[in-house]
Parts: sequence; C-alpha cells; structure tokens
Amino acid sequence: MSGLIQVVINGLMIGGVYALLAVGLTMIFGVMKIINFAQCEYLMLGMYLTYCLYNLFHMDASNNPYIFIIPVAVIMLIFGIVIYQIFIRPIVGRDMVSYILLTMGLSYVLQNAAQIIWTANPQSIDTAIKSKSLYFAGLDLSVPLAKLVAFVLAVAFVLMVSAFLKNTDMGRAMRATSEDAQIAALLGINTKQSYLLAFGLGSLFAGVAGVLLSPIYTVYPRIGTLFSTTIFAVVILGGLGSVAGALFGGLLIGIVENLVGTYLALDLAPVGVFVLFIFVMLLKPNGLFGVGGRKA
Amino acid sequence: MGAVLKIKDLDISFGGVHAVDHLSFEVERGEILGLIGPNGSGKSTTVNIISGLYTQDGGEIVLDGTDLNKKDIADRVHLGIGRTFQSPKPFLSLTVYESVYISALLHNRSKQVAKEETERVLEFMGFSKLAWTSSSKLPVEKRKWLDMARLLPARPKVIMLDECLAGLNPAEMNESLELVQKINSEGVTIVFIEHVMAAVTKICNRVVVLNEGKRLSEGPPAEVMRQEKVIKAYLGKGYGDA
Amino acid sequence: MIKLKSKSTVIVLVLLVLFFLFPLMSKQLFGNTGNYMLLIAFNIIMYTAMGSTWNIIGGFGRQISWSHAAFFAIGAYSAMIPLVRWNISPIVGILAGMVVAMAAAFLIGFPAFRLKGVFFSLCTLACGQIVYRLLLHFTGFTGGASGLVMKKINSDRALMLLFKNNNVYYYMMLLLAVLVVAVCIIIEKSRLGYYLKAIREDEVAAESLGMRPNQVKLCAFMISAVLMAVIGAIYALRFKYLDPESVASHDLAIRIGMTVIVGGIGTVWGPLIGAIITVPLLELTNAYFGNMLNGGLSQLLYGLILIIMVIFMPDGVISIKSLWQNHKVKGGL
Amino acid sequence: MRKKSMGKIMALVLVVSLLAAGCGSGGNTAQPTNGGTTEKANSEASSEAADTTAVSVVKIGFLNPASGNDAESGMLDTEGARLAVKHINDSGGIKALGGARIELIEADTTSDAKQAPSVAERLITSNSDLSAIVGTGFSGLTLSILPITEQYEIPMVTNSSSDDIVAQGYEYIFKVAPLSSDFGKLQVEFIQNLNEQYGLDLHKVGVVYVNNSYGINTAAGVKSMAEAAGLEVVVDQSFPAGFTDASALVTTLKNAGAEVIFPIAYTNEAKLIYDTMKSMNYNPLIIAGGGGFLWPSLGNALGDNINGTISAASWNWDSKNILDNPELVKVYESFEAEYGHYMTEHGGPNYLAVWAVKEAIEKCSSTDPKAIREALASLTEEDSVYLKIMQPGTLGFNESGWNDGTKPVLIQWQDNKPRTIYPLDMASSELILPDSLK
Repeated sequence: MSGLIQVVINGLMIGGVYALLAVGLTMIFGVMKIINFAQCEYLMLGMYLTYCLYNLFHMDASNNPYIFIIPVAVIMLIFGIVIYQIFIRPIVGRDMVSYILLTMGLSYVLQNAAQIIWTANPQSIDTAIKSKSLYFAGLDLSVPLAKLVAFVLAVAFVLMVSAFLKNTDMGRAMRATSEDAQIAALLGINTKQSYLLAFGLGSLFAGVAGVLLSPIYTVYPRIGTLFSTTIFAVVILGGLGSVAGALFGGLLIGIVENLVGTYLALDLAPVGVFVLFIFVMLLKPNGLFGVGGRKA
Repeated sequence: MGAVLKIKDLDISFGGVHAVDHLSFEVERGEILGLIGPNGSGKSTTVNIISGLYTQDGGEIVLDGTDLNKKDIADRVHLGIGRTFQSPKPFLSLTVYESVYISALLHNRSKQVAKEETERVLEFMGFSKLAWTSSSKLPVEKRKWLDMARLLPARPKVIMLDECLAGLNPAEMNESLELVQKINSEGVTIVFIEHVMAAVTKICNRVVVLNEGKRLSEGPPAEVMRQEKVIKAYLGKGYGDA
Repeated sequence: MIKLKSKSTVIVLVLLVLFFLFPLMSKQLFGNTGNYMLLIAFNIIMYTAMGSTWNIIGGFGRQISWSHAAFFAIGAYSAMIPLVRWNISPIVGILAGMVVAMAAAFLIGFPAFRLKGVFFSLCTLACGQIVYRLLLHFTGFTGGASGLVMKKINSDRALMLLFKNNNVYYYMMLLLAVLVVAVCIIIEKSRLGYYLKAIREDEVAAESLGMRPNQVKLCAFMISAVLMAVIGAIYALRFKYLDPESVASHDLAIRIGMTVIVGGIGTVWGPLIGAIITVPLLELTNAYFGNMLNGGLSQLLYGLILIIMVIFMPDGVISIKSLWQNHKVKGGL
Repeated sequence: MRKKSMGKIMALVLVVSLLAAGCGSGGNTAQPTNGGTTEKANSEASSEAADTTAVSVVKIGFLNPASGNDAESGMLDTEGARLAVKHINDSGGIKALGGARIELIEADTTSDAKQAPSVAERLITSNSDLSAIVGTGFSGLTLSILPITEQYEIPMVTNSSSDDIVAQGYEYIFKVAPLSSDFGKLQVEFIQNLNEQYGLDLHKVGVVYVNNSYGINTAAGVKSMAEAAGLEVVVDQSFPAGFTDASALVTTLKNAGAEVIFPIAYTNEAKLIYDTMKSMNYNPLIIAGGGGFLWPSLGNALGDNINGTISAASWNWDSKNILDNPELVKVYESFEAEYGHYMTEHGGPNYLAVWAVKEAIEKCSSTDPKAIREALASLTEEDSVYLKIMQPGTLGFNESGWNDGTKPVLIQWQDNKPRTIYPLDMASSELILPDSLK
C-alpha cells in the first residue's frame, strides 16, 4: 500500500514540475492560439541564468538558488519581450504554419547559442537541498524537498496567474483576446499588447521554473527537449489556455507516468502518457478544463 | 402541393438558454417561406438544427417523409437540404468555377457531367464572366451568391438562406431577391431567414414569426405584420423596421 | 496559357534529366567529391519524395501531421527486420510495410481527425512518439536503440535488393520520387484534391455541401502513409543501418514538414524546392561550421536561416514569384 | 505563369546549391578554435597522389559528434585524439616519412545516424589523401559509417563499444575498446570477492540501464553473468534516455530490495538516480557500467556524493600498466594540464587510436590506406610504449578487427576522481568499503 502511495506522491511531485512549465506555454497558447516550440528552451535559459548567478555569488552547498527567482524572472520577462518584438511580431496574424516553423527555428537558435556559450557539458549547482527530503519512517514514505518546493510554488503561481487574469485590466484584456481576438479588437482591446504580454509572461514563468528545477536537474543546451512533448500534452490535456487545467493536467500526467513506469515499464511511461492524452482528446476535445475554441 | 419539410416540436437549449422552444411549422413545396423574428429569437439555431450542425434535444424533422433525426449533415444535403451561412464562407484560394465544381463533383459520379453541371449553374447564376476569378476577389454580395450557387449542383429540395441580404445596399438587395426568386422558379423551396421586412413582404408567400424560440405567428406577410404581438415582439426588442 | 505550361514542363523535364544523368556526370563535375555530391543528390530526391507525400495531407488538406516519421520508420523496419532476422527478401517486407503503414495511418487518423488545426498536429505528434517508444521498447524484435545493421554485402543479389553499387538505390529513389510527384499532380487535379482544398479553405462550408471531411482526410492520410513507407524501405536498404532515433524521432517528422513549408506548402513543386534548399543548407552549415564554437554554430545558423525564411517568405520560396508577378489566377482545369 | 517563374527558381536553386555544396563539401576557411583543423578545401590535395617518400603532412580524419545529444562525450573523445597529435608532432612527427606531421581533420558527424554517413563521405572524398580515420565513440554512428569506410578502403579505428561493430564482416574497422558485454563478468566477479573478503551476503542485484545501444549491450552482459553466478536479478529495467524523473525507477529498486545495483546512465539520469536514492534514504552498493559514471561532469554534478561509487570502465587513467610506466604517466599529467580534468575513458582510447595509426604508418612507411590497414592488423604493443596504454598493457587486433587482448577495469570514485581498484593486478588504490556495508 505505502508503495502505491509513494508512487502517487512521486507522480504529484514531478507533475508539479510539469504544471510549472505548462503554465507559461498555456498562457501563450491561450492568448495567441500558437504553440511556442521554443518554450522549453526558455526553461533552459532560466536554468543557465540561475547557474551563472549562483557561481557569480560564489554560493556553495549551504545555499539554495531560490533567492534568484525575482532577478531571473525579471531578466526572462525582458528577454521574452525582446524575442517577441524581434521575431514574433513580424508574423502575427499569419497562419499556424508560420508560427510552427518560426518557433522551431527559434528553439534551434537558443539551444545552440547556449552550446556556444556554455558548451554541451552538463552543469549543475552545488546545493544541499537537491538530495534532502521529508522522510516519514513510519509509513516509509519520502517527499523530495526540492520537488516539494517546486510543487508548492507551482500551485502558488497558478493561483497568482488566475488571480491576475481575473482581477487586473491587463488580465481581462488577455482573457478577452484569448476568447476571440477579433471581437476583442473591436472592443478596443489592444490585442498586440496582450500578445506581447502573454509572450513575456510565458518566458517569465519558464525562467522561474528554471530556478526551481536547477537543483533537481543538470543544465545543458538540450535539457528542454526532455520536457517539450510532455508539456504539449499537459497543456492540451488541461484545456486551451486554462491555467487551472495546466496544473491539473500536469499532476494527472505525472501520476500516470509514475504508475506506468513503476508497474509496467519505464520505457513505456511516455506511451502511457500519450495514450491517455489521445483518449482525453477523443472524449473531451476541449480538454479537461477547456473553454471551447477548439477550431484553431 | 403539400408540405416538403415538417418541423415537429423542435427543442434545444444551451446551458440555461432555451434557444428553440417546442417549435413546429411546415414548409410548403415550392414556396418562399420567410422565417422572421428579432435577434436571438432562434432563427439561425433552427436552421443549424435542420441542416444537422446542431443536434436537437427533442422533436422531429421530416423531409418528404424521411425522418432526418438520425442523418448526419452530408446525408441531409444528399436528401435535399441546402443552407447558406450568415457570413459567406467562400473557398478563398479557389476560383468561382472550382468552388462550384467541387460541389458538382460531390453529387455527380462522372467528372464530365460535373463540369457540364458547373457550367450550367454558373450560367444560371450569372457567374459565367467571373468563372476564373478567385473567390477572394469577390465583393460581399457576390460571395453570398456564390454560396447559393454552390448549393445548386446538389439539386436541393429546400434551401435555407440565412440573412442573405445583411450588409447589402438596396441595389444589391434587389439583385439578390431576383436571384432567390429565379432559384425558386426552378422549383426549389426556399426558407428565407431575414429581418429586413420590406424584402420579406416583397418575395415571401408566407412567414413564420419566431420569438424567444417559440412560434409567435404564421401567415401571409402583409397580415402577420399587422398583428399586435408581432409588432410588440419587434418593438419590444427595439426593432421598428422598414 | 498552353505555351507557358509546356514551357514549365520542359524545365521540370530538364531537372529530371539532370537528376537522371547526375551519377554519370558527378565525377566530371566535382572530381573526387563526386560520390559525396551523389549522396546529397540522393538526399534531395529522398526529401522531395518525403515532402511530397507529406504534402498530400499536410499541404493540400492543410492538416499539419507530425507522425509521418512513424510511417517512414514502419516502412524502413518492415524491410529491414525480415531481411536481417530471417533473410526474407525486402520486396516482401516493402509490401508488408505498406500494409502496416496503412493500418497505422487508419489507427492514428481515425481519432486524430476528430481534432482541428493545432490540436490535430499535437495529436499526431503524440502518436509519432508512441511508435518511436514502441520501436525502442521491443528490443528483441527491432534491436531497440542498438538498431539494426546489415551484414557487409559481398555480391549483388537482385531478388534481395542488395547491390554493392549505391547508384542502384539512387535510381530506385529517383523512380519513387517521380512516382510520388506524379501521384501528387494527379491528386491535385482529382476529386480528392479538390475535396482536400475545400477542407483546407473551410471545413464547415465543405461539409454543408455534402462532403464527409474526415473520410476525405483519412483517405489522403492513408495514401500518404503508404508512399512514405516505401521511401523508408529504400532508405533502409541504401544506408544499411537503422535506429529509432534517426528514423522515428520527431526531429525527422518535423524536418519533413519543414522541407515542404520552406519550399511552399500545398504546391506540387514546393517539396522539391524545399529539399533543394534545406538538404544542401544542412550540409553547408555542417561542413563550414561543424566543429566551430563548441559545435553550436552550424545548427544555430540553420535555425536563423529558417527564421529569416519564415519572416520574409511566408508562403515558402516558391512564393518569390509574387515579387515580379501580381496574383493572377491561372485558368483551365 | 506561376509555373514558368517557379521552374526558373528551381533550376537556379538546384545549380547554386549543388555548386555551393561542391566547394562546401571541403570548405572551411575559418580557423578552428581548437587543436585540430576542421575539414580543409584543397583541390590540389585531391589531385596529388599518396606519395610514400616526400609527404610533409599525413592526414587523419576524426569523426565524432560535436552537435546534438552526444556532443558532450564527442568532446571527451576529441580531447584524447588532439593530445596524441600534439605529442606526435612535438616529438618529431612520423620518422619513417622524414618527420611528417600529422594533421587531424575533424568533422562533426552530428548525433544523427542519418547525417553521419554523408559527413563521413564528405570527409573522405574531399580529402583524397586521407590516410586513416579515428572515430566514432558511438556504436550507432560508427555502424552507419562502416559501409563507407569499407567502400573507400580506409581503415577506421574506433573506441565505440558495441559488439555488433566487429560482427558484420567489415575489414577496415579496428576496435580498441573492450566489448561492453565484458563489463558484466568483472562486476559480478567483484561482488563475489566482496562477499568472501568481507563476509557479506550480497545476492539481490538490480540492473537498470539507459535504453541506448551502450546500455542494452552492457546490461545484457551483466545480466547473463549475474544469473550464471547464482545472483538473483530482482530488477531488470531499462529507462528512456533523457527521462525526467527517477523516482519510479528507485521506488522499484527499493521495493525489490536490491542490495547491489548495476546502473548504466549518463550525467543527467545518473544525477536524478543518486539524488532520488538519497532522498528515499536508500543506499545500495552501486557498481555502474561505465558511461556517464566516469565523466567529470557527473563528478561535478554530484560533488562528494559520488565518492564510493564503483564503476566498470573500458579504460582508466591510473591503472598499474600506466602508473608503472613513466612515459604514460607523463601522458595523463599533460592531459590534466591541457584540459583541466583527469584523462577520461574516452580520452585514453582515442589517444591510443591516433598512436596506433601513427605506428602503423611507421611500420609500412606509407600513407596509403590499404598499406596502413595491413600494418594496423599486425600491430602489437611492442611497436611503441604508447600502445601499452590500454589495460592490461597489450595491443593486437584479431581478424575481426577487435583488440581482443584488452580488459575492462573497475574504478571507485575517491576524492572526486575515478581510481582503479580491480582487478588487483591493475589496481592503483584500495577499495574503500561504503558505510552501508560496514
């Protein structure tokens, strides 16, 4: 029994990580109706930023990287905006195909820029938290601390974002844009601005995720590719542009992955995820928290 | 004569909204029936149900004695239901000819026949000169006519025209109305969704007035439009029209 | 009109002849690097073929599919496994592969086509991943990640489709590519082609004319899958080594689509142009910049060039024509 | 008319690109940022025949991934080869050819077996005076290149491990590294010794390996050996390369009660596994199957946590045969000076590979690939001290082209460096028994 509980806990923890990554993607996705294939490269950059800052301040095992959340977030926000202005803006309003090709190219560029700067060798930060955990001897359960932090902050973020979307003018503008860009424009909403914002925030979240994941993973130029396909599944599973959906989807996929991985075969864990994904698509094409707008 | 299309007790609601509320009416063969009513009275919803885009919660649709309930959109087209959309839906990158040809292909085994059919329809709809123009180059009224033209190769029994006058100037309206009558004169029954009353009174033999998803009244346009409740329904909704 | 048409056909024929004679000319043209040029030409032809098959569903019907690497892999493995494991002629394997690919296309397409646009794309991405993982997992059969390798060929065995001279495979692929392009030309002017175009433009309108879009799409999807399988088989025979990473990974799936999009999606000649550009581009960046700056430079440039292309040639290189020619619509059917 | 213009474009693009690729095929004008030179365009070189007497430069091709997933270990391979070239040229080049210098012509195979063949073909055809090739470190890439080296009859010396490489009947391939399946024998043997020596009863073992060519082959070896030795394999689990979560894996191992695990993984996966084990305070004896467990980057990633870890290695820098030999000691010292980390399992064999080619050329005093192939086949460690660098200090290729004398060793991470601990005649330091076993 405790075995099963442990598996579910493991699933929840990694699920939190997925959710954290998915929030940024789903935001861009919801507002602009495009998949940003470069999203996970933002994560990679966030991790490298953390790595650099960590070494810049000569931190060692006794520290942990979480103090860098704010600076990294700010830098990544600016980065996201710059990227949007340079690459995305010229093609706003084009069909899906252009976005796919462009963001693909972007991910190539970022990956290899990183390889040029930091080489292909995995780097990692020296912090004690990476292998700490809450251990319940009685139940023989353990919860890895770094992941727990990531999980909690992921949830916190999701709440903050939904609050932002509900209660601020910017947020409302973005929601309106995601409902129907044309009508929003008619209502005098500056959709271009919403796009810009969505893209900036998307990269900001990826950056924060980068900070939170830096104790758990080593960082190397292609680390993003580990997550990309799963994250797409999470976003669609949760429902177009639904932030809560991203959280739920992330957790669900995390659990399925661990159940299949533990009781069937690790190699097949991704298969389990994608099969689940396809089933949900068929039963609930709008995703679990979907709000229509399926005809993309 | 007799009814070509029978709508019995049709009912659908979205969430809380009871869009169509136990609606029943019949369409006589060869007539032009005006389906009118203020915005949100359920006209378009009714059309969407009849054409198979939505599935009703309850009620029957019978075309020439065949029950359409179990039929999908394509089946209904083949059985003789045609419809246009409020905003025209041209195949932008295709020419006028190709747009009609596609429809012709769908309803003719032989390509040769399909081509002849296409020629005929273009001729009939006055598109012959524009045949090789790209749909994307057409002005809005012509796009609406192209939508109608595309329906003809299916040899429909009933065509439902959803606000085919919206956004047109008087001259274009008249042209459109002539086209509609021309199609009707070929023996095609027309269901004419509109709220430009002048047009309706001009070409419709009969109108059915909807309000809040219910049938409010029915009869020859002239007398229906005099009825207290009908006027109220419109004025109530802030429509004093034509 | 007629004159122009014939003119363009002449150009295409010239190209065809060029490709046909290339194995004979390459040595004279490029000296020692002739064989390498031949390999590039082979890749151009292969990606033209792959792109064209993808184009049937991805271009004409604008259903962007990321599962075509899976069909390629299915074809490749169906030819290789019987040959390596039981010494059965690839001819049998190719036929089997076509059947399997068609079945796979049905299994993938049937659910996937219930989704639209981006969602369809991501669903196919997931399906492609499933095939990739299965190839990795069933090691005993597919060799898993260690891949399948062919023994050294010491003598030609026509029935086994094993030839020492790679030009044989060059011509096989060329023939196949011509065939595929021909199929595309036929489809474009066929019933199926028009239905696909209608779906691309407005699926709801198409359905309201009495079309069953999902049947049309599924049909196109299966045709394209079957052709893709054959291409995969020839690839396997030519290169004599297969592993899931190189034939089933979604990098390949994306590269196939990218080739078409760069050239001009939904056009018969887009894939050819795309292949003629992207294949040498990859070689050039690799040759000039391969080992520079920690090995990052080549791919970086590749990505940058893609981005620039998207921004300045939204409809692919084929759209350059619009620079000196305003959109006239050609007549005749 | 669209067609007309489009036809133009196609014709133009085709010609341009082919010509471009033509010069591109050789071309690299830019100076490399590193030891070797990247591929050079040399039209005159292609015409000049391989002359045995008056050659000033001997060209050795070097194929390894510099981009993509495998770029990291590609780099580790490169270091060894570059150092060898440096040493050879500094010590007066190839005597038999009047002190000809060696030029290492590096090409990036990428990590894609689709791309690798054309890179190899380009390297060979655009350098017609190429004498031999060193590479690659990856079975998949090597296997995809084999038909080409065979076609051009150019010997290739590889340090990739898969048993398939020398099993396809190709004649121009030489494999210096031990078979990955040999690792298992050593690992199992070691456990049995432990049990005797320290009176332990380790019999429940778990084999977990990354699902790639290297992982599968190595794991297959250790499984069969373990079963043969009467050990109980309680977990036999492969995991996808680049998985994001080790908890399922570790949970399985823990629940199965594995006392010893034989992991095969690369840096990121290994880090995940270690951290997760620690977080679930599960401390089995780890006897890894090489790969990432020998890389400096894992040492950095795990810090002190890595100390105590045992791993099989196809080569290690401080085995007896090296420590007892001042010449070879100089080699790894200069390596550390050059690259700032210990000489890796990749560095050593590639260093050897280049020397092997060099000595072969000395033997046949010719730059003709065929002659070099024959010379390689008859090479022994007696031909040069540097050929003694592989454990146990022997070199000699059998008819399949495998250096069958070579044996893997076991290392233990001590003070963040892998030290040879087994077999004892190769050992440079004592095993430090992990606390969990005391």
